[in-house]
Amino acid sequence: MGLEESLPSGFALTTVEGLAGYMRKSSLWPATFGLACCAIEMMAAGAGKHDLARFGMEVFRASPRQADLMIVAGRVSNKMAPVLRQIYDQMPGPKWVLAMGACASSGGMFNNYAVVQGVDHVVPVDIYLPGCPPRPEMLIDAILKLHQQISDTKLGANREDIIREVEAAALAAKPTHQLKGLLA
Amino acid sequence: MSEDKGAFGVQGTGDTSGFSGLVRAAHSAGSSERPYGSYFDDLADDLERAYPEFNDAIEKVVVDRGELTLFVKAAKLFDVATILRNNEKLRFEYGLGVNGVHYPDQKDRELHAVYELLSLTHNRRIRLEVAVPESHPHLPSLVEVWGGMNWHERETYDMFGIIFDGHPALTRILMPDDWQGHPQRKDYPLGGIAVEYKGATTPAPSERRSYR
Amino acid sequence: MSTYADPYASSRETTEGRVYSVTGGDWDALATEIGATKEERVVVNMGPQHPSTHGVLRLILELEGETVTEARCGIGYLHTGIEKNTEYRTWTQGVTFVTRMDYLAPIFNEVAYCLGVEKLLGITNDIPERASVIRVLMMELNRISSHMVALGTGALELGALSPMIFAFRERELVLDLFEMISGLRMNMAYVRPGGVAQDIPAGGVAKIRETVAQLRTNFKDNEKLLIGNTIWMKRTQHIGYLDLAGCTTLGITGPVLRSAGLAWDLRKTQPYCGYENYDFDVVTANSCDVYGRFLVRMGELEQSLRIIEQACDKLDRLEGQPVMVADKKIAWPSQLSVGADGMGNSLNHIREIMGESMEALIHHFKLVTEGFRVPAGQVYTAVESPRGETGVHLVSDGGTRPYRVHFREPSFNNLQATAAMSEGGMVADIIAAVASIDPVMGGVDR
Amino acid sequence: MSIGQLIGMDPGWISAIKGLIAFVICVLLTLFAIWAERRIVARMQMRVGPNRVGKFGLLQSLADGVKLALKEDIIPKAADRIVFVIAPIISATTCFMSFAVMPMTGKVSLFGHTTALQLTDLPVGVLYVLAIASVGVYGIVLAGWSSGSTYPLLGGLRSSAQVISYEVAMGLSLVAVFMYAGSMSTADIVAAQGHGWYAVILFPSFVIYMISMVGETNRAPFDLAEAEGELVGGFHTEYSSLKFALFFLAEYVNIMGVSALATTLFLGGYHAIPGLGFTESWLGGWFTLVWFLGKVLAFFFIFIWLRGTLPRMRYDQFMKFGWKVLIPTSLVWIMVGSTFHLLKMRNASRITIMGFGIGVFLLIMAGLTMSEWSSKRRAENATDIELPEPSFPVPSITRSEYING
Amino acid sequence: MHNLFSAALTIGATKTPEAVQFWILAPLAVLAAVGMLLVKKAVHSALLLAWIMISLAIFYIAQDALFLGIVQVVVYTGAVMMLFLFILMLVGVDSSDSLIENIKGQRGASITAALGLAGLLTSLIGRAVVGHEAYGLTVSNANGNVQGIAQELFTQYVWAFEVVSALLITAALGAMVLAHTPKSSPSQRFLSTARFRGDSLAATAGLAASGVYARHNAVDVPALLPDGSAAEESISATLEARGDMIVSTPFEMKPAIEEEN
Repeated sequence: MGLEESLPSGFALTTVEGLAGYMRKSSLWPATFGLACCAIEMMAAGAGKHDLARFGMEVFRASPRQADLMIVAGRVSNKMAPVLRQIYDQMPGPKWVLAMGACASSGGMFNNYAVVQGVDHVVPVDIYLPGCPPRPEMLIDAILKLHQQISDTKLGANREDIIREVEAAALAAKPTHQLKGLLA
Repeated sequence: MSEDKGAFGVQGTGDTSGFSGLVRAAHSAGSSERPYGSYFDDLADDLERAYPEFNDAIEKVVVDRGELTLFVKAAKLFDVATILRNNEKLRFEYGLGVNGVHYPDQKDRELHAVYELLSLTHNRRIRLEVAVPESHPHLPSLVEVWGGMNWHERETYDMFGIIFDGHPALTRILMPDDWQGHPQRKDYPLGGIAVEYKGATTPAPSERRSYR
Repeated sequence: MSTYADPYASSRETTEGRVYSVTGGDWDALATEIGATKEERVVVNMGPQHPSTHGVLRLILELEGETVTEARCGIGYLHTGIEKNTEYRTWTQGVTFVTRMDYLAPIFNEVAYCLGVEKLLGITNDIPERASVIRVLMMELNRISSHMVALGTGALELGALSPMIFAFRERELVLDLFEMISGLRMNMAYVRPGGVAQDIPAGGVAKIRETVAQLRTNFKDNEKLLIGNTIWMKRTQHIGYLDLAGCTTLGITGPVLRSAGLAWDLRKTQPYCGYENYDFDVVTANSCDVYGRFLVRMGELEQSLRIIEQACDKLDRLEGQPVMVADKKIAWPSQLSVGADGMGNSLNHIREIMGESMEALIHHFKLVTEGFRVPAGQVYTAVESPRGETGVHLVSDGGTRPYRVHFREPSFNNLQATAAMSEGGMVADIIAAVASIDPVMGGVDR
Repeated sequence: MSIGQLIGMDPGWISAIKGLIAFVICVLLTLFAIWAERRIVARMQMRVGPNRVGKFGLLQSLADGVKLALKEDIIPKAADRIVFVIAPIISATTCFMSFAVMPMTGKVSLFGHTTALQLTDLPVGVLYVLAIASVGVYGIVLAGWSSGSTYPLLGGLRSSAQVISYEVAMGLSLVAVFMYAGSMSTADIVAAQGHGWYAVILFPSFVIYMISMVGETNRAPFDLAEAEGELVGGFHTEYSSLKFALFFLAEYVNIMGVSALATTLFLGGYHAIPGLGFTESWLGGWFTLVWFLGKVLAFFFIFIWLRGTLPRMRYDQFMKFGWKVLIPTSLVWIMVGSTFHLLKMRNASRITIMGFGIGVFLLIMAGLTMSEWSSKRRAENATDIELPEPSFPVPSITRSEYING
Repeated sequence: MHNLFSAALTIGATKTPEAVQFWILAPLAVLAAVGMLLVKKAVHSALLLAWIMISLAIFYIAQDALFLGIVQVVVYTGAVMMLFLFILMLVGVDSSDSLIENIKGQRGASITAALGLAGLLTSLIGRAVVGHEAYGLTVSNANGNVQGIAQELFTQYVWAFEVVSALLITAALGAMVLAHTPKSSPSQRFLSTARFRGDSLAATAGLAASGVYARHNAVDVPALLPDGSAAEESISATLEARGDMIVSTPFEMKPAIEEEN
């Protein structure tokens, strides 16, 4: 990652965090990763009526090397999964993944041999967007929520602290199979 | 045949969600008798005239719901197709594609290949159906008759495992090359496939979740 | 190849501080290739993730300089297994699956499928006229929205940014109508076996007329941007040549076939849904090239508007007539247009279904969960979709679910022309040629 | 005292400050230009465009730059490491260098020192700009080569061929300017346009320059090197982070550079447009900077306009256009233009000049007619390809009305 | 030799900034020149050559020969650019220099040429320095550098200038004639028409794409035929001819399903 990782914690880091977060969310370039129906709605979101450009996001980059956000728009087949992963790997960090639509989030209605049951099997997903396909407004909503997430991201030492905290909390939590309640 | 399983391995329940066993008897239509009606009589006559071995090659003629289906013997398929295309009276210039249907309970006729043909000159349609045993699923390729059959045959091979002899490169078209089995056969489960990428695998839902 | 190494094995080796090394693809192969003196040819892989491949088409090109000597298509990256999925659902639910095949032309998939089911059921002649008219109306609206995407993305791939945005403006207008009529912008599952899901809302026809008038003026913008533009003409004329003989043996239908001069349109030659009652022309070109296909599509937009206007007139005449087949064994008992929400879910309506009789309740339950039975047999029905003949081969075993559903997708078939249209041309011509085929990978791979 | 001499007398520190000013103007102009392009293209497409970062989204390009700088820097394994790093640096440094000879203002007072906002005035200033441009291509070619990947290589080859060919056309279009101005120094050329802009006097040169400047900067409709539809990103496909930002910067500074050169050579440089000359005397020398920037941005608007309107040309058509249309045209124009100039210098009578002009016009018309004839004849003679009938039946065409053909 | 050196010193009285520049650039240029001979990759070599050219240009400019310096950049960097293209297109992207000499008598010829060049340079410099009184650039730049060069070129040396330009044009034309092979590559229209007029329709739909596997999907792996063997057709003939294929044995199918039933 960039320079900010080498900064010590404290006031300087918090300032950098705020600034870097703001810049990153303000210039979130999506990769052109259209797969199926959702890709059309993604294009519609970039077109006149909805205009993703307002958020500085009309710069759909064809090369993953220059993209920040992978919008997985559509069903991911088993044949596509390795390609998807390769493109994700080609993106430079920090990078985000938006699973657009039911198919990318969970396989959707296609619970069959061909479709990966949720793109989170292949790449880590930052935000899930339901819908089949989600309307452009929903996509913009998801992107704005992701913007919030990005601008709140901690860096360097602060980030490590958070990771540590989350891990500790996860270790302390009761495992699912021990949970008792209505479902059990 | 093995019992069909749903995506999450549900077995033996009265589940109507679609995931349970789908052991069903398929119908087989009886042969139709003349007159077939519509343009079908003319067409059959023309074919008989153009193709002396008609009775030998055609197993049965079915006219159902206003559509004509010729059940052709696998060995004669190529000849019938060529005649259908070339004959002045028939002129089926368009081979619209081939499609497989799997009937697991028809002994030695498990795999059917269904060809839809279209004549632009006479504005007619016809369907050819060929049955092959699952143990020896070989059919002559029709790419030399209709070039556009190429991908359709590859798809049918991919999905049903019917092998079209004479096809220039009968490789999988929709599934990856290292895929096991032919997914649209009736004995192939609907889901439950692990994802593999870069050598890493994610187990299928049926193996990960406690649905069993 | 001797220098081959697993492209993934060492993909993230850290070397100097924050610099990472990631392999760049087929470079090894390319380097040795250019090095070889035998032929100066390069094999280039385009896709499946590439801006001009209409989603996830993969093209493997062999280039000599900028000339394409060999083009291969790799498909299947969007294979969804829809045909298999439908075997596990009722006949009615099948509509929701098939609508997602060719996602730019969902109504055509639905109509083709429903016509097939109706043929199997033997109720083709029982479909109310109003339902047929609405189907025609929706199909033609859909043809406009689909052609708009074809023209827009085609222009974008040739480097023109604005026509795409203009095309999407028009498409949005049509999608607004879809939303008004069916509640959804895409993948509507609006056409059902026996009719359509619900009637056009009050005031809908007037809104459609309004939109048609607006579309008619808007189309001129696109024409002005492209027709007569020297660069556009040079990029499309005499490019991607495919004559009638090629179309015939490859089984190519739709605008590509019509660009070769043959006026074959199922709406005219084998009418369905009452197309014989509409007055429209089949648009053809004889240049067999990308430009011809572009003009055919532009012409079809105009014809679609004509059909829509006639359909609107018919709808006015058929006001208040049913939109679903009368047979209660097929039509759902809930009248979807009833109730405050317009979806038939009002309390009174449910009380009526529930309270009338146990029989009615059981019937409703059976019909919705298990579905209706369809007599055994097989049919093939075809409609003229924006890309050509969308055919459905349906096999029923007499049960409540399809035994086999197969779509003869025009995109799947037409894409076979890629090699013929591009070999001998330049790299940039491939883009134009593929765009003129207008493949939708959802339809190709299903 | 001429501007050139005035600049020659600058002490070192003034030069340093002027260099800094020029650099800052370039960078700010670029940030503004990227924003302006996105907003204007959006406007042409009935959209809004970036409006979230800063007032009217003015800081959008700054956000892009900072974000890119904060990104992970990837060097592909197959890349040639050193060259891969050098390439964007070459691109980003050379693009600024051409601004050294651009006269941006008339006489101004800078810290009590009377000078002009032009870093230096070379007697071969315009040649210097061409030389810098030819070094600048190295950035693109090396980037394409060193990435170790197919698309960048093709993009790099395309763009080098393109820039080399279009530089020839560009250089030829400038010859007439040199002849009329009698100098290759930018300051002198601006001064020589006191009587009339060369855009009017040397209209053919102006047109040729305008076309070749779009080709030279790899911009739509000539953006073949980074043809997104074909080559993904062209030469910068494998670049990420700050290195990509450098290419991005270089592209826009280059556009500004060729626009500034066009302003200097054809639009009278920093001088006010005819009829508004009083602004210079009333508002002082610094106001001429406004005229200069205004003209540069007008050119930039043309770039945006082209991008918003036109499809991309094909590589071979583009090269053909450069070699078979632009270069011969400029050669002919040089001959015609120089003859005019000579006639004028020799004080030839008006009738002689008119006669010559009409003669040339007739010759050109005759040539064009001939070529049209021959191409028509060729088209008529071109018989259809003679091949056997296909071995399969083909449905016959019954209809004969077509919408084209 | 000493005489020559001192003469050079007296001609251009080296001022301090120029000296600093010289002592920075000159060693770099020499290093680059040496490196040019030693580096393995042809592109690196060309790159170093370009650097030398630019250094020389800077020297010229520092010596008040502004026009010469700029032209040096325009002409030579442009030429080196062409060299680049030739290297990329002909030699190959990644190939290193072969150390085997395959032109007979190459060494002898090159030594002779080098000696000849050295002799030429010595005589030229000697003629310029020894016999004549050098008057420096200040004098010749009196009417301006560009004007001075133009004066010389188009008056005194006009004959030589024209001869050289004629020679260069002839050489360029000759090279074009020699290199130009009238390629009769058929048009797309012809190919597309001919495609459907052949005897076989089997390949009219294009050839099959290469294999796609979970771990490898590059263009160099063949797809598999029903019997599990590699489909040779699915790989570009170019790759195949060079043996650039990956054998697909690791991807062989397990016994097909039909045998289970």
